[in-house]
Amino acid sequence: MESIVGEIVAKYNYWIYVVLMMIGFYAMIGKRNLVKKLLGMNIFQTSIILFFVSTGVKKGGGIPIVDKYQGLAGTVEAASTVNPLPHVLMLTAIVVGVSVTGVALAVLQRIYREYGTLEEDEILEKIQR
Amino acid sequence: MKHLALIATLATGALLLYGTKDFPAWGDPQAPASTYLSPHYIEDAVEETHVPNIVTAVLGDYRGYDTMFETVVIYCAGMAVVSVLSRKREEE
Amino acid sequence: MIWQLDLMILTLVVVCALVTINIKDLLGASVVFGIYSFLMCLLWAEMGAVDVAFTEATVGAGVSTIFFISAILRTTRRSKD
Amino acid sequence: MRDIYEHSAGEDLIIKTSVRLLVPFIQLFGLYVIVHGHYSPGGGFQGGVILGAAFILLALAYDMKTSQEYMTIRVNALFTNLGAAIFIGVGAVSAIFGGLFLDYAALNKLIPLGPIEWHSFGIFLVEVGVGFTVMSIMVLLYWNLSSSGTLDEGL
Repeated sequence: MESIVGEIVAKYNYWIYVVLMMIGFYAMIGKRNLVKKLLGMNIFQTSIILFFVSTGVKKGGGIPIVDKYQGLAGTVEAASTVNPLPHVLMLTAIVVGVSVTGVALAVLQRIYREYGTLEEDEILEKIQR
Repeated sequence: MKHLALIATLATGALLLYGTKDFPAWGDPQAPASTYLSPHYIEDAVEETHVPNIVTAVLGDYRGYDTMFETVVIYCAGMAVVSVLSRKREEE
Repeated sequence: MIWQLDLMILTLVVVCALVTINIKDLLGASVVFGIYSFLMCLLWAEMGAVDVAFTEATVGAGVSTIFFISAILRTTRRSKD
Repeated sequence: MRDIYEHSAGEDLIIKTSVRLLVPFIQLFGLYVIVHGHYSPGGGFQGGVILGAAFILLALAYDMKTSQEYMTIRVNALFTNLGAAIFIGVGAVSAIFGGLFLDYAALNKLIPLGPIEWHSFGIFLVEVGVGFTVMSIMVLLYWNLSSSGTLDEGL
């Protein structure tokens, strides 16, 4: 019993990230509207970024901006600062994500100019004809 | 189609939930992600670059290639939007 | 890292994600997605990732929502599901 | 299209005046975020996006013509290329002066400040380049998406 409670407290946020990822994944393949697919892709991406950032968390750790004189003296302890490496990688991922969103919205506008709709099945009907 | 999507989503979710069994506990300072490279960054970045914000130091100096190609990706996104969407006013 | 705050924001995030993909109006979906991004920004600030939180507040909740709204106003608000 | 547009947006005195007062402060804050990225959260991406958001706010409150008076399409293209050229140029110059690509300590042979100070200053130069590129690309994306490619009349 004790171990089960400990397991739940230690892992519950990983389970919520999996739920978020499932929501995004379902919207990407189950919804017919293209803007809904794009929103699902953004939700998927945010859940992955959330997972990466949460791997760097340390209990009782401070933000990764250290005191300059303390850093020059070399007395910063690694256990009291959260891991900065996932933050750097995910900073890049967020900015790349917004440019991907911009390109996708441009393609959506082009599709709307060509076919007059954003629903996947109506576009498929118009292509068949 | 919707049922197929639901089944695929649930299968993937179940697989990932099974995978969380092997993760370290949340907030563990001894997790593998926090013990390999990042202590070097936290302890030595200020001495080597004189930048107190470690994230900026790693972003601009240790991983400069990453940031450079990320800038190139944004540049290419701008060019792609212009070339996909651009048109003259009279075409309508 | 306060686990009560963390659990509360995570619940709100899941609710916002469900509303985003289930609402029929696309403009409303974009606005709820802006709320989702801002809650995500709070979550990251609470985890100690201040740079990522700042980026998400400017990029995700600000500019990305404006892109969605401008593209939707140029095409259509209608959605079948 | 034209008359709906003229009645719906840009004619409100309160919005116009407050945006006109707000835009310089937003730009100042964006520059502060870029320059102060060494000591506080911030840096090139965030400051560039805030600088771009100032122009987007101008285009939302007035119209696209007004924002293109402050930043023309030609200036926008210039800033895009200038930012990428600053970033790659800093790397290439430090490679020419004997170091590796993007190894800022080699720039000490050009201006002797000390190799560690050059690391700090090189990060600053790179952030300025990233800020320029991100600002102009965000404005360009908004112009293209909100006018669906014609760049002459916005939302």
